[in-house]
Amino acid sequence: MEKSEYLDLYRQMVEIRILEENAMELYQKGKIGGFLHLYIGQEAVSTGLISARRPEDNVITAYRDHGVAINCGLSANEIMAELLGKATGCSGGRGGSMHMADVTKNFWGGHAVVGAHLPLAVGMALGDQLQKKSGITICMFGDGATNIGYFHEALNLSKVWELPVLWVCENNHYGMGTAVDRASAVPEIRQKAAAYNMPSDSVDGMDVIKVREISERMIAEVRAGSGPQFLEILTYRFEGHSMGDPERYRKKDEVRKWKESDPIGIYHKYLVSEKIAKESELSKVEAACEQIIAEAVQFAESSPEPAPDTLFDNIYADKN
Amino acid sequence: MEKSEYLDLYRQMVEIRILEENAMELYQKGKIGGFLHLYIGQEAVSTGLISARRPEDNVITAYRDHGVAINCGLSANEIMAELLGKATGCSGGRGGSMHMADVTKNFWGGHAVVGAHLPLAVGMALGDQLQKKSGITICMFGDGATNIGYFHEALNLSKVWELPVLWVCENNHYGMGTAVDRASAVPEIRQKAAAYNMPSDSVDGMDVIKVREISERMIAEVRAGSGPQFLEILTYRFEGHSMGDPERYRKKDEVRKWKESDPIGIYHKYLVSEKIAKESELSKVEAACEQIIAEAVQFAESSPEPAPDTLFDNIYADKN
Amino acid sequence: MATLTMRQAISQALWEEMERDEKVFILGEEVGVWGGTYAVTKGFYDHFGAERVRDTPISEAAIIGAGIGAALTGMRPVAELMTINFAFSAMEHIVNEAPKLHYMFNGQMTVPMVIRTVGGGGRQLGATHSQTPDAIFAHFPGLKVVAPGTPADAKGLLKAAIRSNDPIFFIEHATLYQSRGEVPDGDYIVPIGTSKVQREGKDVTIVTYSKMLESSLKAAEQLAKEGIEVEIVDLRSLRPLDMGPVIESVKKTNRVIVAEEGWKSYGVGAEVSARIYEEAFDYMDAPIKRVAQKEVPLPYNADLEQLALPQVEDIIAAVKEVL
Amino acid sequence: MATLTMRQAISQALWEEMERDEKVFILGEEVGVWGGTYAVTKGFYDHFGAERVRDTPISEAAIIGAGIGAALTGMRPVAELMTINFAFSAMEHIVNEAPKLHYMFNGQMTVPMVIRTVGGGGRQLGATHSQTPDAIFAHFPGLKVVAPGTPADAKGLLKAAIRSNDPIFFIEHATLYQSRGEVPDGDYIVPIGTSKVQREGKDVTIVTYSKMLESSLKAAEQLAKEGIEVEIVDLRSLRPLDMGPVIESVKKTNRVIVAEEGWKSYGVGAEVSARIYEEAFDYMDAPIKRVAQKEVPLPYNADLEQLALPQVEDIIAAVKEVL
Ligand SMILES: Cc1ncc(C[n+]2csc(CCOP(=O)(O)OP(=O)(O)O)c2C)c(N)n1
Ligand SMILES: Cc1ncc(C[n+]2csc(CCOP(=O)(O)OP(=O)(O)O)c2C)c(N)n1
Ligand SMILES: [Mg+2]
Ligand SMILES: [Mg+2]
Repeated sequence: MEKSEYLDLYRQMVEIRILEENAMELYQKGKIGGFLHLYIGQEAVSTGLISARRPEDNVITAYRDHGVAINCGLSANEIMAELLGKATGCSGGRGGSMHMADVTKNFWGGHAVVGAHLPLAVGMALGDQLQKKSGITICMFGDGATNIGYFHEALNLSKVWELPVLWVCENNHYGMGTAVDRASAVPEIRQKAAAYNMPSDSVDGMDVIKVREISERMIAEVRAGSGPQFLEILTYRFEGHSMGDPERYRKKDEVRKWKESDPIGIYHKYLVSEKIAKESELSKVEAACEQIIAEAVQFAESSPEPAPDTLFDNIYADKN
Repeated sequence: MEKSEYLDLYRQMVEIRILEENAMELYQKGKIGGFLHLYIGQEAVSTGLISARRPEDNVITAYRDHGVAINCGLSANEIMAELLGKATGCSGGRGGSMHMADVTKNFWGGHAVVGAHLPLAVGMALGDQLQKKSGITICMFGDGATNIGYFHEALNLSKVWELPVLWVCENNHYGMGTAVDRASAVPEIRQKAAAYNMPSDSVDGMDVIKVREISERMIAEVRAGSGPQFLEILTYRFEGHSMGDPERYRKKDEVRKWKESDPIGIYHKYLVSEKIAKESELSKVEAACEQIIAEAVQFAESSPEPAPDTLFDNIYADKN
Repeated sequence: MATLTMRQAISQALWEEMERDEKVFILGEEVGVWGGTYAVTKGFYDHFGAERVRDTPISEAAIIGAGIGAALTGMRPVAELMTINFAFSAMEHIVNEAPKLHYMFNGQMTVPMVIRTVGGGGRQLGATHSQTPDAIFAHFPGLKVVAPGTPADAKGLLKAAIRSNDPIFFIEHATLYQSRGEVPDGDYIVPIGTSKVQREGKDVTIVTYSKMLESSLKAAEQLAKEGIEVEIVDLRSLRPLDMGPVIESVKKTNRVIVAEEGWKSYGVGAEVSARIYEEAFDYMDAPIKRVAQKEVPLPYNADLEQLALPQVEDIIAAVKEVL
Repeated sequence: MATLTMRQAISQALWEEMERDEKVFILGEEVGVWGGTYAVTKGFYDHFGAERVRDTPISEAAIIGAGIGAALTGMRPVAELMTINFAFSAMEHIVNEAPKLHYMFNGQMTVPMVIRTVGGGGRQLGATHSQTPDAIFAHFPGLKVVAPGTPADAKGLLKAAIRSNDPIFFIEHATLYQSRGEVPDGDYIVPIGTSKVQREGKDVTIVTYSKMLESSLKAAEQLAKEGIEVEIVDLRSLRPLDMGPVIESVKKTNRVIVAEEGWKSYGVGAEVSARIYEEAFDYMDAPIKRVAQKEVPLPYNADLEQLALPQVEDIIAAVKEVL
């Protein structure tokens, strides 16, 4: 990677972190409604993963999608505006936190029903293949999602049809308040891939470089025609499942320990110790991100609400 | 096994075969309606399996259920009457071919939606466990059923809760017209058990003794508290999927070859060559079965239709 | 114009659309090698190949979900659910994914997909396999629900559905596949969301669709012998629901029957009845009668099943009651 | 008699039934350690233990399916679906298994199960998470569908549901959990399938249930100031649907509004309206008005969402229109 790319990964992670911190505040002020699932702690996962994709590769994920949106190239402005439900949001204020997308960037959302987007990923990979497009489809989901039937049907079908899908499980050790081993018969999620005869691997999701490397390899293999593959990325969310989580299911101590492996801290240290960047350069990136997000909040707050007479727009695509 | 038990297994298999042949004929005459899925070729599977259960063990299966019903101790009379939709049928003529049951014998049906009964089996095992009953639950399903989400959710949950279930896949190589490897990412179905950390085994389903032996072992282990286990039984259906199957998906030759491994023929030879029974004894069993089924047809044909004024009975269990 | 069965008409529409537009493809259980459980896609696999006529595992959610995904990328999938009873196994994708994406993402995504499925009772398939729950799918904005009653409409509506940019739930009726009728050749299109007067009359209006159109036509013939002139309006689509021709007819006859095969409660007749009163209250000379399935899971026994299903005689009786 | 929130009333009913009958147990997502997503089962896990308060994986079909299975063996499961939107992921088991088994096997099997779930919009959860599709569940004979509107009814109906031998789909409303009311202590039972007059009046009848009962009561108070006396009939159960009190009220007022939160088309109002005309045609002085959700997937934006949801003002306006 070029130095600029290293720095850009850092920028993305920091931008996500600050975006999320601001979102939390805006939620507490009542400016964001609905459910809000933060990506704090998991920034290295999608940053490493998506930085390895080509623009023509589809990305689709669950409701914990703000970070993924940043990584796919959406602006903080349109993300923040979406969080505030404004007309300038990436989904015009209709989608909210859980439903961010920008189809022009091959970012297909943001889906709120656990596991239900996995069959969609199968179809997207199929559609591209039938149209002889070179993109692969990267489908992200949580550990909890691997217990629902959609997961099973989607993985099986992707293999039976040998489609170019990279299945990516973000194992953050909990589905809401349920620890992985209380919900899944196999604690190591990648073991499930064996039931679909699918190559699999796993990686430390707190280390963006490791995530990047393994993603590069697997994406290349899938693109080369390996059929679907399965990647488990081990990570942790530092905040509650969504806002208002009583967090009775885990010890403060456990959270504290994981926070010692802050993916941004780890990467920061790496960049400095490997002499890729100086402290001062990283500070500059951080300041720039603060600036971007401050402007995004400003942009979102001053953006107009969707006009009431647009309520019935886009229910159907047919004009008549 | 005592000699009488050996002979009884033979009786069950022959009784199923003759029952099915008669059902086929009655269907062609228009006396049986709906879908009719025959068990011809698969008799050794449920005969071996269910002969190893205790009366308190639950059995639940899919729509290919006539044989299972015989093995669970239902009379040919009430099965045949059910096929003809008569009031004397085991389900009072409401269920038909796909919905045979006798709860007093812990035979819980006969379920027509592929895979949908698997979650029920989880609950039955749980219910028995919570009530400190000693029975285990034996759940049978086809190879095709292992691709639907219900399979995944049920197997996972049964393992997470360590419930006493024996999962039994009757792999007859096709789900309707779809060969196993055209529908399943893994051709050997038992591989799927690995994704649930579940002990598994497989057995030749044309050999009733082998099926019996492996079933005895696995049922005993499940009863002893091993948690759920998975058994794949390899078999073949000699007739079409249901009546009116054009059978474009398999070669006549393939069918012919499999018919050389007729489970009744194999067992017949075994009994004679091992000197467990004489030809004449087996002939007597066969004649008795012919008799039983002839009487069953007679019984069914002469039984009354359900009274019209019973149409609204049993929609709800509450009296008000 | 040729006389075709409903099966042939549907098959023809599919075939012609696949010839016309290579983005159209089929996926579902037994659509390929088997030739379609109801033989609608017989010959398709050999002609169009395994790429475009795709047999699937028994995975209803994945069938519809994959259809949605392919549609998002620009394909025009025709996803087949072997029967409407298996739609429950793909419910999330039918009512909560396909119809919501276009709106929720502010028009960025479109789902030009047809879900073909087969409903109806009367074949002794038992309670889980005999349903006509069409109304519940029509409850969801974003989805279009179509259910033709004649071969010509089946062809014209299916073509319109395949060319539509919206997700369409297309309900065929198993016991109509053998019914015959004149079907226009070639590019015959029936716009989705248009009801049609299938028989003119002045005494009573029967509002109906799908299988019950056939029964209503039979009832009308018998009633005609007694001098009662029935007008029959075929809804053809349940969403969008075109009440125009219904209201027009009602204003003429002032008496209405709604005939449907599904259960009465919370069924199609409820909505149609409510709408008629909303739009033509002053024209009603007698309360609307709903002819529908009795509120019971359909039994296997043939006599009981027929007792539960709405019959031609039930329609006749209802007509006489409102006169 | 104590004043409780709806949440407390439901929690109390569950708690008391679990104390009373050890066959009652709970299963669902986050019902245990978390204490229930809506805190209804807070404290249950510690008190009743992991055996009877069972956290499950995210496997809606298995949750309901396992509930059915346990019920078959004699247990009385209360299976929780975190929201009604996830019922689509268990649709087969809710509408095609639980309600059919008793009939299909001729009474051999019974399914004494309660499915508790939470519906309703108004919390900016977006199109897939904000639905009130209650009507579609009420379409299926064999199932009972209950949706209380007051804390007392919530307690009494939930107790009745747990003691019933039939599968019951019990719909709570997320924005009613904080509503307060008098709740009888101890064994208070409200029979399932009984509508109730919640306010008496002589000018107009509002038929409603669940959240819209609250809105209707508010509308009635405002209307009372203008001298309009509204009678409110709360359905409480959608199946069985008790039309008795509705018809009685209609015969008195001769004017009717049906208010529901879900979409209008093929909704609860359609059935209620159709039934009223069937049973009291001659008493109707004006066409029935349905107040319901606009036919659009609910948007995230708060203003747009409220624009789509039926408001107190909509009820008031409708009442004035029928007068
Ligand atoms: C089908 C379905 N069931 C339940 C929910 C409620 N729910 C939302 S997120 C969640 C936990 C998901 O956990 P996981 O997949 O591990 O993702 P994470 O939140 O950890 O990123 C649950 C149960 C849902 N949205 N969809
Ligand atoms: C959910 C669902 N989808 C489709 C069907 C139609 N169907 C009935 S049997 C069958 C094949 C099942 O194959 P398998 O599980 O291998 O059982 P077998 O018939 O071979 O015994 C199909 C697709 C169904 N009953 N249920
Ligand atoms: Mg997780
Ligand atoms: Mg099979």
